Order: sequence, then C-alpha cells, then structure tokens
Amino acid sequence: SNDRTTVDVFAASSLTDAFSQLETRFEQANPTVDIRLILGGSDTLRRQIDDGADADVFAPADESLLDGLTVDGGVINARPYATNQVEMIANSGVRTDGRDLFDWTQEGVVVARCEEGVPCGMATDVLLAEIPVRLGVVTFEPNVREVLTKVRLGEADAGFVYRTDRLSAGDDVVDLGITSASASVRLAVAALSDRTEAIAFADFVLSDEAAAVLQDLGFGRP
Amino acid sequence: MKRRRIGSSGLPPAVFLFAALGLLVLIVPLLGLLIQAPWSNLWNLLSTDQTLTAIRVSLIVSLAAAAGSLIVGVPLAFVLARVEFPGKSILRTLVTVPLVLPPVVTGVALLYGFGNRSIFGRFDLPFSTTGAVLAATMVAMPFLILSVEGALRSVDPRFEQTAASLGARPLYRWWHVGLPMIRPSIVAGTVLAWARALGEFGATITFAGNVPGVTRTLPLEVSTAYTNDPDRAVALSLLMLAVSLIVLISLRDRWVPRR
Amino acid sequence: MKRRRIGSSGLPPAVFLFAALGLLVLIVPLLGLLIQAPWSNLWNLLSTDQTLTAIRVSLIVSLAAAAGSLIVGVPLAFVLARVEFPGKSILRTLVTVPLVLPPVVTGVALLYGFGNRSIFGRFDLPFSTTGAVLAATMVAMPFLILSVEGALRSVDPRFEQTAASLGARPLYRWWHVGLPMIRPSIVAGTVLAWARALGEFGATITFAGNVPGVTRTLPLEVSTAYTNDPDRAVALSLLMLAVSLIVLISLRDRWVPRR
Amino acid sequence: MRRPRRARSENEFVPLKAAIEADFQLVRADFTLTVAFDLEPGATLAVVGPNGSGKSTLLSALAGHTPVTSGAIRIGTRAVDDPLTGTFVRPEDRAVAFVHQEPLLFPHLTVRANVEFGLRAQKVHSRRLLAEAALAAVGMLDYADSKPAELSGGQAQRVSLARGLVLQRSLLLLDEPLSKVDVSNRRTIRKSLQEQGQTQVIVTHGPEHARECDRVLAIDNGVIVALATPDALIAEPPTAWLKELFQ
Amino acid sequence: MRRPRRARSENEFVPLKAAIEADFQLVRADFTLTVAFDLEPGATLAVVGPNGSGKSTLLSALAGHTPVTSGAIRIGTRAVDDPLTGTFVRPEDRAVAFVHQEPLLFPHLTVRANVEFGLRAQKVHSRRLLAEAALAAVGMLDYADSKPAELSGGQAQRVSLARGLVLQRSLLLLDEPLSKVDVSNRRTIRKSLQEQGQTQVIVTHGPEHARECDRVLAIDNGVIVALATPDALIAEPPTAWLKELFQ
Ligand SMILES: Nc1ncnc2c1ncn2[C@@H]1O[C@H](COP(=O)(O)OP(=O)(O)OP(=O)(O)O)[C@@H](O)[C@H]1O
Ligand SMILES: Nc1ncnc2c1ncn2[C@@H]1O[C@H](COP(=O)(O)OP(=O)(O)OP(=O)(O)O)[C@@H](O)[C@H]1O
Ligand SMILES: [Mg+2]
Ligand SMILES: [Mg+2]
Repeated sequence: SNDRTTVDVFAASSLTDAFSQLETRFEQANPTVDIRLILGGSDTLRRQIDDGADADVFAPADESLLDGLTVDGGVINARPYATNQVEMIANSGVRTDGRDLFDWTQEGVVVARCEEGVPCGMATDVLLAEIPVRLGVVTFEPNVREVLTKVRLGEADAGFVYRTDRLSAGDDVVDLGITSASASVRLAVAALSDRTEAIAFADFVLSDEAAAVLQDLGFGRP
Repeated sequence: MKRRRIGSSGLPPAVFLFAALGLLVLIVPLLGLLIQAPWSNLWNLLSTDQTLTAIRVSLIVSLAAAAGSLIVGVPLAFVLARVEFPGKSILRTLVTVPLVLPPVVTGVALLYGFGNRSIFGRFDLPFSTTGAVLAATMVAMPFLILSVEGALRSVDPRFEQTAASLGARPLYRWWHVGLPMIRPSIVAGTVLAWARALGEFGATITFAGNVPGVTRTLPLEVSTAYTNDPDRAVALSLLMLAVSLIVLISLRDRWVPRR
Repeated sequence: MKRRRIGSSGLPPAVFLFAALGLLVLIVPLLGLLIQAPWSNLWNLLSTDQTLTAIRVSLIVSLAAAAGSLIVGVPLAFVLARVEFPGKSILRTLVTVPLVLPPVVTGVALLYGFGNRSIFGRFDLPFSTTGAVLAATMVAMPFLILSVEGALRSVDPRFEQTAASLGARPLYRWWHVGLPMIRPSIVAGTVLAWARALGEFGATITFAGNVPGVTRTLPLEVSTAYTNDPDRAVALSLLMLAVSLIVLISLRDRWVPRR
Repeated sequence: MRRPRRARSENEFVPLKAAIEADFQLVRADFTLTVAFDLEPGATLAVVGPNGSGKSTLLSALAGHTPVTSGAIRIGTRAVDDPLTGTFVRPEDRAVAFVHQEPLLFPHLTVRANVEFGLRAQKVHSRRLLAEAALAAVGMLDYADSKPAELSGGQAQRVSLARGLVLQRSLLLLDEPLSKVDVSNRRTIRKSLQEQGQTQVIVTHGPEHARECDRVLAIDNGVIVALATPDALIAEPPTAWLKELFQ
Repeated sequence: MRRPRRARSENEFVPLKAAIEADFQLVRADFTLTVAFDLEPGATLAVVGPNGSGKSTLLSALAGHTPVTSGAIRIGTRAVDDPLTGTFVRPEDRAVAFVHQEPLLFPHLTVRANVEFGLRAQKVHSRRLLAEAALAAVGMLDYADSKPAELSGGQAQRVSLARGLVLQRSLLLLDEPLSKVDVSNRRTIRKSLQEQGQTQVIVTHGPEHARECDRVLAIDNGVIVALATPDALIAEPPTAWLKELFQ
C-alpha cells in the first residue's frame, strides 16, 4: 500500500462516523488513494490549517468555519452537502411522562449542552432563544459527542445533541421533541489543495452515493 | 566565602551544556507565550465576573485536592515504603496508574467508580464541586506519593530506631521523627500535587462536567475561551502562570530549607 | 527474622487508616473500569491495524520523551540544586510551570515557541513525530527534574568532597559519585516522566495534531474512540494500563533497590 | 504471639537497677553471635573485642533492634525476647537507654530538643531542667540552641550520650560512647557514669574504661572468650588480644 | 582570578614529601581559627585539643574543603590558598590524601571499589594490587567484596583509611583515623603509618599516637596553645589540658 497517494482530510470529530464510511467507500472505488482522516474540534483544525498544516480537504462541523480561508492566494470553494439539527434528548431512564418537558430546573437534574462558540453550541443557543426551556444545572461540554455520552451514561439527565447523534444512540436516549428548523448547522466541505485526488474526494462527498450514506445517518439535505 | 561560590559548584562543564538544552525546551515556549500575549488588552480580557468565579472555583478545588492528597497520600507513601505484604509491588504500581492514564480515561474510570450509576452505589458526585475535587485528587495524589516514597527510601532507618530506644511509641515517632526528617519532600510533593490539580482538565470535564461556578475551573475556562476568544485564553493562561509562580516561589523560599 | 516482620513496621495505626482511605480514592475507579470493561469483545476491539499503529507511535514518542528528559533533565536538576546564581528561584519555578499549565496552553505555548509561525524561526515541528516528542518532553521533564532535585537536596555533600580529596575531577566525580548515589530517584523520575509522556494528550493534539501513524498516540486514539465507540475507548485504556503496569512493575523490581 | 503493649506501666515494674540474663544465638548472613551471661543489678560490664567481633550486635539485641534467633533475653524481672514463647518487647518498651555507636542526632531538632526528645515522648515533667542538667554533665550546655550540623564530631557524640542518660533508665547500653571525646571530657564523663549507679553495658576500645568496670566481657568473632573482673583478666589474660589491650 | 586547572601535571611538581607553610585565619559564624605553623617534608604532626577546638576545621582548610579568610597556605612548593592573590587550588589538585573524621564510604561501591576509587579517578595502573595491599595493611582484605553497610564501625573506619593511604600522596591529612579501631589493629596501623615516610598531619585524642609524632600542635578554641616535640610537652605541659592528655 506504499504506492497509494495519501489525501489528508481534516474532519470535525462529530463527523467521525460519516467520514469513516465515506472513506471506506471512496477507497474501494479508488484503490490508489489512501484517505487519512485527521480528526479534531473544528476550531482546532481550522487553527492548525491557518498555522500552515498541509490539509488536502477540510470538513468542519459548520460551514462558517470555512469563511475567509484562502489557499495560495485564492479563495477556497466551500460546497454545502448536508445539514444537521439540534434536538433535546433525555436518558431513557428519566421519567418524562406527566412532567413539564420545558422545566428542567428541579433539584439534582443536570442538563448537558455544547459550550458556547462551537457549532453545536451556537445552534443550541438558537434553539433555546426560540423555545424557552428552563434549565437548572447546566454543564458545558467541549463537543457534542461528550454531551451524548453524558446523557447515554445517565450522568446527565437530558441534553442537546444533533439528530444524527440521537439516532446513533439507539434506545439509550429518548427524543423529547424539542427542536427547531432554525437550530441547525449547514455542513460544507472544501478542497484546500489542487491535487486531483483531493478534489475527487470533495466531489465524492457531494455525490448521490454519499448523500445516501449521510441520509441513513440522519443528516438533512442542504 | 565569596571566592568559594564562584564557579565552584563542582559540576563538570558538560552538565551545564545539557542543562542549558533542557532549559531551552522548557523556556522557549513560555517566552513565545509571553511575547505574543495581548498585553495591552489584558485587563479588559480578565476583569470579568466569569474570570473571578473561575479563579474562586480553581483555588477551592486545587487547594482541597492538595490537602486531600496530603492527608491520605503521605500515610499511603509510608505504608508503601515501610510495610511488607504480598502483592505490594502491584499495589505500588496501581497507585501510579493515574499518571499514565490519559485524563479522559481517568474521568471515565471515576464515572464507573463514583458516578451516578456506579456499581458501588450512587454518590451524587458528578457535576458537583466535590466531584471536581475528587477528580483532581485522583490525578494529583500519585505525585505526592512518589515524591514522599522516594525520600523515605533514602532516610537512614536508624534515626527511628533511636527514637524508639528513647521510649517514643509509633505515633510519636512518626510525627516527631519520621515526618519532619522528610519535610522538604512532603512540601515539594504537596506543591507538585497542588500544581497538577490546578492544571487538571481532562478528568474534571469528563467526570464533573463544566458547570459555571461549580466545576468550571480556570483550565476549563481557558479551553472554553480558546474556541471563542483565543486572546482571552492566552490572557487566562498568563493569569494561571502568575498565580502559580507566586505560590510556588513563596513556598519554595519559605518552606524548603536550603542545605 | 520472621517475627520481626509481623506488624513491626513501626507505623502507628492511624497511618494505616488514612492510607486505606487514599487507596480507596485511587483503586475504586480502576476497579469500576475493570469490572465494566467489555471483556468478551476485547480482542475484536483491539486487534486492528489502527491499534497497532497507535501503540507503535505511543512507544516511540513516550520512550523518546523519557530519554530526552533524562539526558537534559538530570543535568538541569543538578544545576538547580547545586549552583547559586541570581534569579535562581524564579528559574526553578519556571521549570515546574508545565505542571501547572493546562496541557492545551502548553500546546499553544509550543506553537508560539516552536510552531511554523514562531517568532524564533520555522522549525517544521507541528504534525511530525518529533513535534509530538517535543510536546511530551516539555510536559514530562518537570517530573524528572523535581524528583531528582529533591533527592539531591538530601545527599550528604561530604561524599562528593571526599571524592574530590581522592583526586577525582568534576566529571568523574559526577559520574561515579553524584549520579549513582541518587540512582533510585533518577530511575523513579524517568519512569514518572515516561508514564506522563505515555498519557500525554492535550499538548500533543494542540501542537502536533492528530495524524494517524505520525502523532496519533494511544491517548489520542482513546479520545477519538471515546466519542464514537466508548467500548473501544475502554478497551484501549485497559491496553494502556496493561502496557504501563508491565513496564512499571518490571522496572520497579529490577532497578529500584530495596533498602 | 506478641505481648500486649502497655509499656508505660510495665516500665514501673522494672527496678531502678535492672539485672540482665542473656543466653541466646543471633544469626545474620555470614555472622553468628552466641552469648550467655548474667549481670547483677547495678553492675557495670565492659564489652571488649576486635572490630567486627559482634559488640554492637550484642547491644542491638539487648536494646531490641535485632531479634534473637534462639535463646532468650531477660531484663529486670521479665523476658524481653524469647522466640520459643513468642515474646518480643519492642525497644520503646524495654526501659533501657541505648546510645548508638554513631551520634544519630535528629538533624531537624536543636541540641536541647534532642536531649528532651525521650522525656517529651514519655510526657515527663520538668524536661527543661533535666535536659540542661544532662547537657551540663557532658559539658555541652553552651551549645543547647545549636543544630546538630553545627557541632564537631566529639561534641555530637557527647550530646548523643546526654540524650540517653537524661532518661535515667534502669539499664544503660553504651556503644563506644567516648571514642571521639577528648581526654579531659572523657575522664569527667567516665566519673559521672560511675556515679550513676544503674546497670551499665559499655562497649569500649579503651583499656582505662574497661578497667573501671565491675566485669569485662571479651568476645571474638561472635563468641565469648572471657568473662571476668578486670583485675583477673589483667593478671592472666586468656588471649593475646586481651593481653595487648591491657598492656 | 583562579589558577588554570592542570592538576595532573602539577601533581608531579610536588615532591614525595611535601612541606607545609600555613599562616591563616578562617572565620565561620561563631568560630574563628587562627593558626601559623611550618612543617618540614616528611615530618609527622599530631594535632590535639579539646572537642570543638578547630582540629577538623584545620584539616579541612589544608585539604581545600573550606577556603581561608585571610593569610595563606603553601603545600610543597606552591601556594594552594591565598585570597590576596586570588589563588585557590581545588581539593582534587592538592596532591593530599584526606581521611575524614567519619568513614564516608561510598555506599553504592564495594569495599574494593571504594579503595580503588582514587586510583581509578587518576587512571593509575595495577589498581587491584595496590588496593589489595592497602586493604591488607589495615587488615580488611577479607571484606574486599562487602558493601559498606555490612561493616562494623571500626571496619568501616579502617577501609576509609586504606582508601586514603592507597593514593601514596605526599601529604596525609588524617582526622582521628583510629578512634573506633581496636587496640591491636590500632598498634599495627600506627606502625605502618610511621613507616610510610610521607608528611603527615594527624588529629588524635590518643596520647600514644601523639607521642609517636615528630611534633605536636595543640589548639584550643581556634588558637595555637603549643607547638613542640612531644617530649618537650610531656616534660613541661603549657596547659592543664595538655598535662591531662599525657599524664
Ligand atoms: N548490616 C549488616 N549486615 C551484614 N553484616 C553486618 C551488618 N552490620 C555488621 N555486620 C557484620 O557483623 C559482624 C559484627 O558487627 P558488629 O557491628 O557487631 O561489630 P563490633 O564488634 O561492634 O565492631 P566495631 O568494634 O568495629 O564496632 C561484623 O563481621 C560485620 O561485618
Ligand atoms: N558546619 C558547621 N557550621 C557551624 N559551625 C561548625 C560547623 N562545624 C563545626 N562547627 C564549629 O566549629 C568549631 C570547630 O569544630 P571542629 O569540627 O573543627 O572541631 P574539632 O577540633 O575537630 O573537634 P572534635 O574533637 O570534636 O572533632 C566547633 O565549635 C563547632 O561547633
Ligand atoms: Mg560496633
Ligand atoms: Mg573533629
């Protein structure tokens, strides 16, 4: 496999599932290409790219993180391919029947959410501005998977996660039906180098084959 | 007096060369941080209620963790250094495990052991300041234990024998001879543990979450700021640096005797 | 012989009580981890190329960092313990700063100092294994330095005086008396530094990124797995635990002399 | 197995002058010490012998720092070490004062605090007076507030002796207590030791000191070669080494 | 300020028997040592005095472990310590053998390796033979492979002496080298010291040893109170302390 060309794809860790599947499929179709996923928080990845990291493709958790990115003097081409929506979920062991779902201020109840500033945190802020859920103890997690884990384990009683995360958790969590179309992020991808393999992978993310994969995971169409 | 000091450390020149190299690795990044810090804006970035709250939480958590480590870590170090029992070398190593584990794993382990769904019972520790103290203690204590145990290994046991011959029973002997003879190491170990607790991030956020005013310590504040306002993150780091420098320097000079 | 051992540690009962408490804090979480681990699935979770690659990267990075810390950290500790110079107490404290800083900040500082846009020049270190080694070294070295410096403070200086009187010049004296007399502490400090380097996460990911096969060490692998496949994260943690236990136990028994 | 620990009251059973009955073997790696002797209350016993013959080991067994392998030791009216019955009285409960061959002054305490250590540990009153008297007896009162690191070799040794004497125990175990002390102080201290009246076991390489004791125990390579009055040994030394000692 | 370091060649300039010219003052906290004396090559000087009079401090100044405050020390043909000219020759370059009041054996080395230490440091050949001869001279050859922790007090002191003697330096500085050695060995070792022929400065509390030296330097409280042949001092002791020493 040493004669394969490596393509470094910087992807947000919230996209790990999706991009692992895309990687497998793309590599099956293009055996000479080795996709290398470099995962991290979107901001960290963006900062590393700004600091000169050699990324071929960048797929952050929100398209805004592609703003103002230039490569070799040219503005890059940000291409939207999916959306994802923030929803409120609860641990399946939490009794939700007969209680006011908009009131989570009771003694001892913990609600997890993404910290301010990261994409899912901004979307959560939008949701909370629209639907005034009352929250008691709130823990600000560094990324959305951390929120999901805390709710799944039952350490937190409820939380705000993407639809894709809720689906991935299966029966461990329940959907509280608290969501809003405006509380969503738009995902975009951009090739940062003019290598054909890099552009080919970015193209692939926008292909119908990829769309099917993404839809299965719960992403919406842009 | 003066003549003796000049260049008479008795250390070979090669040692100074390598020491300078080591210094470089440690100091260059700190210099970078200092040079690029947003000095002009520093006060604005730091003078918020949020900062004060984080400082308060950090001090409470780190001091409690250091105190906790001191109270249970020193006895544990004595037992490990002085008592022979089967399986000791495994136990001794288990004690150092939190040093090796990535903090996230320590946090996960804490959830399993002391979390709300722990097999050992429900403790209501996550998302509480007590939980943050527990996480910091687990991460910090091994430093103290290793520092103290190392010192115990090099103390001449005949001093305690002598104390026994003078009629001192175990507790008196321990308090008046065993402990004071390794005081510098206990102080150093406590300072180490405190420093580690102050900088603790991964285990805290995994186990105790990031609840403002309750478990959001300075490192968590720094990490939150890092994604939103990098300048504020650097400013907060400088603040942490200043706090720890002040504490460490004043402790060093007051408590640690020079030979 | 036997009679002497039984209960004759000379430690007061209270010490055992507190030691047990300390043990509880350290052991309960580990037990939780062990009990809830996905034992039946362990082999499947671990037997991937990705795991092997991460192990390889981790071993290279942690061993290189431990070696680097040893080579420059021991001389630095000697200079700090033995040489008097102005500003020494500040320098001494600066050396311990990476203990206090949250690893993310250490990573940022490394970017400022040794990054591609460093004011000190371009080093091409980020995203390279060398960069990961540098990050791990910066975080790990203070452990070694503190451990060794503490030991130096309690060595009787008359041994080195005696060596000088026997005609040994500084380098010979240092190598044959200064170093061997604190060998247990040097070994302990190196093990500490190695352990800390093995568990290093924050500074590495910030400074050197998370590049598979290059800078993705086991902790980075664990953290990546934790958000997607928690079972795999726990399995990987157990692997790290096993690796470090094996290394620590074998080192302890072979290298650290008992009194 | 072990005797219950109630030393503070047990101490009171031991008379001011304790007898010793020792008949034991102590095995350690390459070296075996075999001794059997009795000492009547108030007597002084000099222990002499070449370097490495087992003098310090003997004192260590009497003081309780090294348990015997077989046989038994009785001090005063009770057995303090007897593997057969499982008796082992800890050093702090033996009512002896042991002065080690090396000073071993506690480095973190002043000279005064070193001498007061044993008194304090046993909550004795008027410590200050007793300590100062003991320091004066060895001529070290002027250094009461010094730290051990600031003393000369002989000064440290004298403080170590005072630290043991101040306890006024019924049995004194002294291991070469005057080896670094100057002749003048040596003479004064020897005289004040003689006036103490307690049972004393004194290891010494000095013939003058041995000569002043009631009896002399000579050991060589872990075995007793003579146990007699000094006069008897001087008159008829049983070994060449003893002859050289007293010549 | 400081002399260039080229000791290995400098050592060769020092004759086998080094003379001493000392005339200095050494000030330390509460204590001041003021001495002035010459010693001709090959002579032996006993240093006597009460505990704390400054004997060890004097040797420490000659060996280069404590620099003098004023005045100067010459060993052999060169100044080794002279604050006025900024001269200070380090201990390892002084071509002296200093045996400290305490054994200070390197705990991590065997007895043999301890004795070979100085030879090895100076890359001397046939170390093994020399070391074994030195150990035999103090009667410790049987313990060549022991660790220092396994030696008795007197045994350790003898090894420490052998470690200094083996270097065959032109000046021996011995601080109470036989205080814990038994009488028989003491006599043998004193005899072999006399046969060495080097210049020797020996601190001692033993009148027999002082009597065998060419001259006796008596100090008290940091000041010289007598410097004369032993016979002269015995005949007419200038102080009560000296009278007591030789009586
Ligand atoms: N810690 C030890 N481990 C092993 N052997 C030891 C130890 N201490 C002493 N020995 C050995 O035990 C024997 C007796 O030693 P001990 O110290 O009792 O002699 P001593 O009669 O007091 O001699 P000295 O006159 O030199 O003080 C010696 O042969 C010595 O080598
Ligand atoms: N490290 C030190 N710091 C301060 N004072 C010291 C120190 N060492 C020795 N002294 C003091 O210096 C004086 C001289 O000590 P020195 O060791 O030279 O005496 P000495 O003649 O060798 O005595 P001894 O016969 O007991 O060995 C003493 O009064 C002692 O208290
Ligand atoms: Mg002895
Ligand atoms: Mg002296």
